[in-house]
Amino acid sequence: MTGFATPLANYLLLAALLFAIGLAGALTRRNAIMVLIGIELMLNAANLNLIAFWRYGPHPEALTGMMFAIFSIAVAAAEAAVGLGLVIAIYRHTNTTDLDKMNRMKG
Amino acid sequence: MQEMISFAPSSTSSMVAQYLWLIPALPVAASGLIALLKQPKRRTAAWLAIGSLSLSLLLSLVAFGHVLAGWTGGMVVRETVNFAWIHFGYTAVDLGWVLDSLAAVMLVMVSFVGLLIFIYSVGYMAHDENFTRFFCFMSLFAGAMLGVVISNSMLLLFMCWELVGLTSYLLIGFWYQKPSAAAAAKKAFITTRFGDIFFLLGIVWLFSQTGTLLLYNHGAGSLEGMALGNLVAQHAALGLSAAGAIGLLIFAGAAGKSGQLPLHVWLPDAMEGPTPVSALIHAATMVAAGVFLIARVYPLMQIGAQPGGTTAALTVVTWIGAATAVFAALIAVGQNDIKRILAYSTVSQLGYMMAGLGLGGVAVGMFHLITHAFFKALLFLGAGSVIHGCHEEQDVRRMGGLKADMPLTFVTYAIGMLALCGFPLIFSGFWSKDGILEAAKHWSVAKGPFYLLVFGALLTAFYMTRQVCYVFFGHWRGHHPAHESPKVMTVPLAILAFFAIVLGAIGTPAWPWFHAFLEGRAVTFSWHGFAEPGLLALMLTSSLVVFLGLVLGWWIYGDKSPKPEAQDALEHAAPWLWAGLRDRLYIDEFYGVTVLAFYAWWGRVADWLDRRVWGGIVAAVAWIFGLWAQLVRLLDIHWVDGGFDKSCEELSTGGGILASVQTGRVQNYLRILAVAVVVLAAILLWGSRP
Amino acid sequence: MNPVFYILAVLTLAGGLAAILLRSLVHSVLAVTAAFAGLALVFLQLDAQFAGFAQILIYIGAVAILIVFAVLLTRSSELPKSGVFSNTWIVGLVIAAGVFAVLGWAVLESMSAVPQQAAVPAVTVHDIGNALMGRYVLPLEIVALLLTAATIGAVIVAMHEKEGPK
Amino acid sequence: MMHDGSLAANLDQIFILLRDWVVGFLPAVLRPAADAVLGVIAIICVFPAFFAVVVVLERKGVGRIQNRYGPNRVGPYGLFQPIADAIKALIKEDIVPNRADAVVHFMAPLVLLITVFMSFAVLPVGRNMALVDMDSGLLFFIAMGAATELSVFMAGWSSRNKYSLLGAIRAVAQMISYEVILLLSTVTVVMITGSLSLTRIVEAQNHFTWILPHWFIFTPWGVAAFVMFIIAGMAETNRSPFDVPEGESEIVAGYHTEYSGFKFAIFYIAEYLSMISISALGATLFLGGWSAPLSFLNWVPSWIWFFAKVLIAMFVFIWVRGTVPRIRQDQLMNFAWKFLLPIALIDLVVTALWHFMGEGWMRWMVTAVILVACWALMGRLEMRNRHIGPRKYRYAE
Repeated sequence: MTGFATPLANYLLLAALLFAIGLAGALTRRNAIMVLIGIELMLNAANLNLIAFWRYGPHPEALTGMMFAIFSIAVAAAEAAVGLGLVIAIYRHTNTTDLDKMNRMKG
Repeated sequence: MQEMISFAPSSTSSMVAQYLWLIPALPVAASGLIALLKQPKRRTAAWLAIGSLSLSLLLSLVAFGHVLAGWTGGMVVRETVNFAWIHFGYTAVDLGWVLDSLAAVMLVMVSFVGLLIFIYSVGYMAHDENFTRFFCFMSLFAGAMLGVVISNSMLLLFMCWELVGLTSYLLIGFWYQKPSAAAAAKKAFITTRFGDIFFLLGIVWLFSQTGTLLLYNHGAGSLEGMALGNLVAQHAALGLSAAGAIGLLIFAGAAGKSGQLPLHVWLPDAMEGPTPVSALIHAATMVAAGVFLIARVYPLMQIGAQPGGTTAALTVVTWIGAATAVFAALIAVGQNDIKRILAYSTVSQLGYMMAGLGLGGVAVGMFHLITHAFFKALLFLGAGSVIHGCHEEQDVRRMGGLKADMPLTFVTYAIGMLALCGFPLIFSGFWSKDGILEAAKHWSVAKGPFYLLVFGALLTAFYMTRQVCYVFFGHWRGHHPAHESPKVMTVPLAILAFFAIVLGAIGTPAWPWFHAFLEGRAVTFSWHGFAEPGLLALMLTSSLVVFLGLVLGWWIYGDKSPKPEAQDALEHAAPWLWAGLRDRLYIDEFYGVTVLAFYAWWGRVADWLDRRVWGGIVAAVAWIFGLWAQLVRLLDIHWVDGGFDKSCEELSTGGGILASVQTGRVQNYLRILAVAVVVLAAILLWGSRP
Repeated sequence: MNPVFYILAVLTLAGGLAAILLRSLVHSVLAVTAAFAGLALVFLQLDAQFAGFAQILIYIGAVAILIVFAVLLTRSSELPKSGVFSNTWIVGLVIAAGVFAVLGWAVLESMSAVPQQAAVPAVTVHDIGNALMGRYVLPLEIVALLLTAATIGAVIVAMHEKEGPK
Repeated sequence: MMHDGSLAANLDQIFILLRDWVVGFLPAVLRPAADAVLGVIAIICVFPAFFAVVVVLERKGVGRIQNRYGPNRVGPYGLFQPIADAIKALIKEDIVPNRADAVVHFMAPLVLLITVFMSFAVLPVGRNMALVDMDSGLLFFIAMGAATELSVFMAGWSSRNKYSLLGAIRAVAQMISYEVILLLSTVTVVMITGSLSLTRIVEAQNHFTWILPHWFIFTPWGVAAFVMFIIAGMAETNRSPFDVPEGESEIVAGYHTEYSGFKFAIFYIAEYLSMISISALGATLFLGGWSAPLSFLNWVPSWIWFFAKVLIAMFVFIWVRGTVPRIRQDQLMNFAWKFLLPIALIDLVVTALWHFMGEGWMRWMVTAVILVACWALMGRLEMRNRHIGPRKYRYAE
């Protein structure tokens, strides 16, 4: 599956766009779950960056970027589990997942 | 204990000496364990105490055998294990233990008698709810006593000495709910402390002179050549050498423990404790500790004496001993409490021992100590058995005719009594007392003690006869009929009785095995031992004295059981004398009007000082500070608080302003985060532009 | 120029956009799954097989399912009356645009600095395994611990007071 | 066995030769693409055909087990039954419930079918006959398996039907639970061979002592792993006794209740294909893939062995389906998490032991003893707590 010569910049731009999309999703949607989805997207964008830099970096055999990506995937899974758990717990107490309604912590 | 062993430096000392510390350590450990037990765990407690003490007895026998083997090998065994406990500066506080003939004999005696009494008290204390506590104290006492016996360092000896005193206090006041018991305990404690002060002074002096606390340390100890030489060379007050003075100080301590005149007052009261305690502590072992102490430091007393002559210290010891012997015997005649009679006889016998030490050296005194330990323990246990059988009745006038009800007790008691009186040839008491009398007879300084001691012997025989007549002859004058005691009590009696007889055999003039053993001489059996000039005559006189006492006692009290309320026979004859005897020659009263009165007066003075002088000063200081505090309070309220409140308000308002940023909406935070990232990244990039 | 990359990029971006634009939550989950898949393929195209398959396994096989369950448990699958976008959605959009602008600017700025070409790295799964068990063993253990803790935590957090975890 | 000119070798490599011959006509530029296309076509043709065979086998086999004839009308012995079924499915009406989510409802079976087909790509069907010999083929396979769950959910959710949704949720939960077991049981093999590549794994088993093969199933840990693998495989493919998601008695037909006609046929095919793929993987991992069972049978073409083994595995599936009754949902979950998972983990440890203990009968003893002991122990425990175990039926009183 080796591509003939896609410049690194393209991957970085793709990552940036994906990150922006994720951020937009996290910032604009009401539903808490959607925010989590947006965050997942952002994490994926970061992973893409890591992999891309690993691929084009001076020492790919050192596997640093790859490892970083793999670990971040694992961490993302954990994050999703806990986040969704929290969402469910919150839903149990206040029958909603609407973030605009969740402002108990207002100072 | 581990480091003790690792400290132990002397490669010469044998395995036995190395592990000698186990003998006291076992009972102490046992008492510690028992202290952790719950109250109802009686069997466990008893087994722990008895088991540990029997182990100690075993080890003691081993040690004794070791010394014996060395002696028969023809050399004087004295093995020490010493180690430095605390170092400070160039000096070190040394502790250590010694194994020699003296220690060995005492070890066996203490652990053996102690074991018998432990077994006895299983029966005697069977119905006491504080059974476990009792055995805890008892084993602690046994451990401490054994410690006293083996200790080779003045300090260790003093520690164990005080521990012994403490346990004695605890056990006398064992039935603390009885006010008399509590008082007796206090009395015993304070009186013995009084002696111990002098003892401590002696120790300090000795340490300052010799620079070592060890008694024997391969020639460097304070009881060995060089140190003694220095001590005797220098002169203390009134013509005493330093050695003698120190010896007397130590003797004061010994007198306190051994109830010598004038510190004997606590011992009769100590009979408030349970009878096994009286037997173990106040007849056999603890009171003997004083005698043992003198024997232990004998070189100190003896140094500087010409051959055949004596030293001032020893003279003092002798006179006090003799005086005590007669004095206590006199009082014993006038007592009606079975245990008090025995207590006073103990005091007088201790007097004998002291006199023996002063007159004839270690062996004589110690021999009487050992024999006395057995038969006096026997007598006390017998008394306990009697009391037990008579339902806690202690007044001899309310007993009588028990030889039918309690035959075993009677027989054993009679044996003990005869031994105490020194009934000729058969009983051990005869030989040991005879040794003392002989020594007194040959004493170069004065004949006084001899006559005193002979008179004491007469009295002894008399009051013992009186007691036995009251208790065992005549007819029953008590309330409930008496009953024989259980096996666990009578069996120890039998064993003790056996020893009360046979022990005499090892100290006869014909075969003075004991003396030889203590002094490390060879011993041979020869009838010529009796052939010494005057010996037979002396034996004859002393026997006659004893018979006289017995006959007199029987003639006066005989088989006629008088009414408890009736006057005593002697009271008829000489009321004034009787009153004196009954009231213990007014010693307590004397102390009351002198010592106690002085203390009370001093207490009042101190009280007045406290209230008026010191109290006044303290009150003044308190008042000043109170004033100051008021001042500060005003400052606080009007100044500091004001400022503080102000700042608090400011803070809260500021917090309110900041809080308005906290919308509580996740997305706001996210936005702010993102904006921050954007700005930072922008700054970074702008800065890094070429 | 390589068409594969562009196809994949379009797929991924479309997935992402659909995810945040679609009104039905389940649809957006499916869309984001598509984005994940596209990204996985991009990884493959970057010769990162292991990462790619791990991506598929974890994101499509686990995270997506997790989200779906969350959606069902919170009854978010039916559309809410009040719109799906928050009241101040425009602000969020602007900020996101700003972020993208800065990132893109950074990328274009550093275009000259970073290498645009590189040889295909000869890295096998074997090497990855060795690295995981060798240099990165401590991080691996830590991540394992983290996952365990996260699982337990999630169960406890989501657990209903009375009945067990769903 | 190198590719010399011998007849056996040619027979063994016949498909490769065929492909090369065909591709030979094309210009060099298109050859890689052509290779791929041909391979895909081959898979798409072969496995459905195999599926047809399996279906007949199953229906007749289950018939025998249940003591009836099974299909015997269409063609000799009813051999053409699957063709008839296919035609029927194609000409039936394709119903979409009107409140259903049409797009998702349509996409679900496609996604399922595609993922299942993709998983075949890495299976070494014969000596150097894997379509793509990936370095991490096993991981790819598992990933594809994971992807099917989503399609199941899509199917269940999109057809607005509580039975479908329930079935889907059950199915997904069950799949996730048993995927763990599946993964762990395969990891043992990876631990021993030190590679995720399926061809490499087969090569590792293609040795013989005397005439006996070195298949992993002939080792203690191998047996344990294989048994767990088969159980997990059945659960993954929702086969009886783990067919709770489509239990007719409770929820009409699970997540494909609302499917009919061709879409249903696709589900049907996909289920059987995933079954085949799982058993193919099992054969590859534990039964030595295409390697011969006895050394002197090496001349038989490798692909024949492969398909024979898959067929045997399939037969096991059918056999179990015919005999074992369906188990409850809670029993199913408990069985996965409280019994299989611990055993699987222990099996990992045991495999490590096997790896480090070195040659000799010793490691056989130790590993076997540990495994049996653990199995017995766990069994006792579970039975005592009655999480799994005999059900008590209360007859009508």
